[in-house]
Amino acid sequence: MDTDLFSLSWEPLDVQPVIDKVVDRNCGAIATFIGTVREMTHGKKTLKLEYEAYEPMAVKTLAQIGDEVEAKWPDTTVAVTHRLGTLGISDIAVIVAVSSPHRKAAYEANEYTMERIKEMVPIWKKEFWEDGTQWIGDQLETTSYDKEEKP
Amino acid sequence: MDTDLFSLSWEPLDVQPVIDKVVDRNCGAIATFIGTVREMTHGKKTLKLEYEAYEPMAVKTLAQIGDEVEAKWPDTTVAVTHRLGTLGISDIAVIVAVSSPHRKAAYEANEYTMERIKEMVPIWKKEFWEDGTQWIGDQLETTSYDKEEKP
Amino acid sequence: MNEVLLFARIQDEVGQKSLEADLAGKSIKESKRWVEDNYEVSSLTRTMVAVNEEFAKDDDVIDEGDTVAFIPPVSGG
Amino acid sequence: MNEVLLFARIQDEVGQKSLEADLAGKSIKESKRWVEDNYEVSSLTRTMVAVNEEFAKDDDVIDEGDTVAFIPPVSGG
Repeated sequence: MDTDLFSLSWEPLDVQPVIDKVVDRNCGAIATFIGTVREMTHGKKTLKLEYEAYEPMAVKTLAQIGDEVEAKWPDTTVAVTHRLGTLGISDIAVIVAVSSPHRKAAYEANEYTMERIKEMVPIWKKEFWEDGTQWIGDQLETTSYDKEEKP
Repeated sequence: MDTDLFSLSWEPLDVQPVIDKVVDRNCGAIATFIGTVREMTHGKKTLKLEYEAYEPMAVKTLAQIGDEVEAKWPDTTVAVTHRLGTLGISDIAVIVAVSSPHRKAAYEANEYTMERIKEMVPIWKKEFWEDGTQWIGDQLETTSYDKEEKP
Repeated sequence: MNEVLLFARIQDEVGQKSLEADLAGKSIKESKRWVEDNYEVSSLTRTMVAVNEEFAKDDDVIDEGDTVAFIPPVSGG
Repeated sequence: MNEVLLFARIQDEVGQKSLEADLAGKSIKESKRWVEDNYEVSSLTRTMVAVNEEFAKDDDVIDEGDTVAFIPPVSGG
């Protein structure tokens, strides 16, 4: 697995360079996912976010997810870039690009990659609201987002 | 349905302008699909493609698909740009961008849009191989692609 | 009179992008047969027809002035 | 000795990004208890532990020189 395909960035993200990493003469389908910072969640206004990572392990874990994807969907290529630092509304938090000869695999592999990122890549998000801050993921069940509701 | 969201282009396509049409402060997820010209299909080498459309009806039909998507997945926005004319290998044929507050809807609505485009939008593809040409979709069953196999 | 638009394989076979024809009063089904009878085209069985840019059903009837488009199986995307 | 890395909520509570500690011979479970006993942290029940950048199981044993990272539930993406 080419680790250049998986990276973390302290600078704002651009979609095209991530797509360029997966383009191939024999791909007919490229599915991308862009996760952005949403202003309103459950009627609560987000002011900004901060992302922090265990950087070397996050990159390594992303590459492991890439290996899983290539095993499950042959002839696909995956690239992921995740943003770190302070993000404002509509800023891009993550970009996943998957190329494949055919479209179904591209969609499926992309969705799978996002699910695995949310399960196991050591990256954390701190939300800043008008009335406080919180690390997301680690709060008590009563205040956590439903799994459904995450972007 | 804002018809600027749906367009046909005789010039090469770029992803970013299509994404820009759907970005919104309350979207947390943008799924895009990029269909590109694949070189090999069933071991046969494609040299180039030509796309032709019944242009006013194609734009109108894309907008109808957009209405269907907004009815099925509330709070999503869809934009589609389809290329016309002569395309070489790896050129972009179609871009579908869907924004949504949450990620599941963005993937589903994007996949649905592609399926509907392939079913009902009056656009036709002519393939050019070393040994001939053919309008795709209209050939006899024995020479048509399996549905599975389309990009 | 009606403007009749031809696309893709049908356009190649007929050698024209459009025709002028008097299809008023004909059903969609009858208009397909009329084209098959008057031009060198392969079967239009799998061809859809749009009237004024909307897909029409086999027994819809064409009016004077309608634009009629013959839409072979699409292959965009 | 072992380098112990702290992230997110745990880092905030302890007020440090990393610690030096002698965890060699302790299991992952025991190392969690050691942190809970020696620092002002909320429960580490839902915290995962990585040893040398690989997720470890509760009864894996830490070796001299291993880098041990406490990984609260992740929220990237």
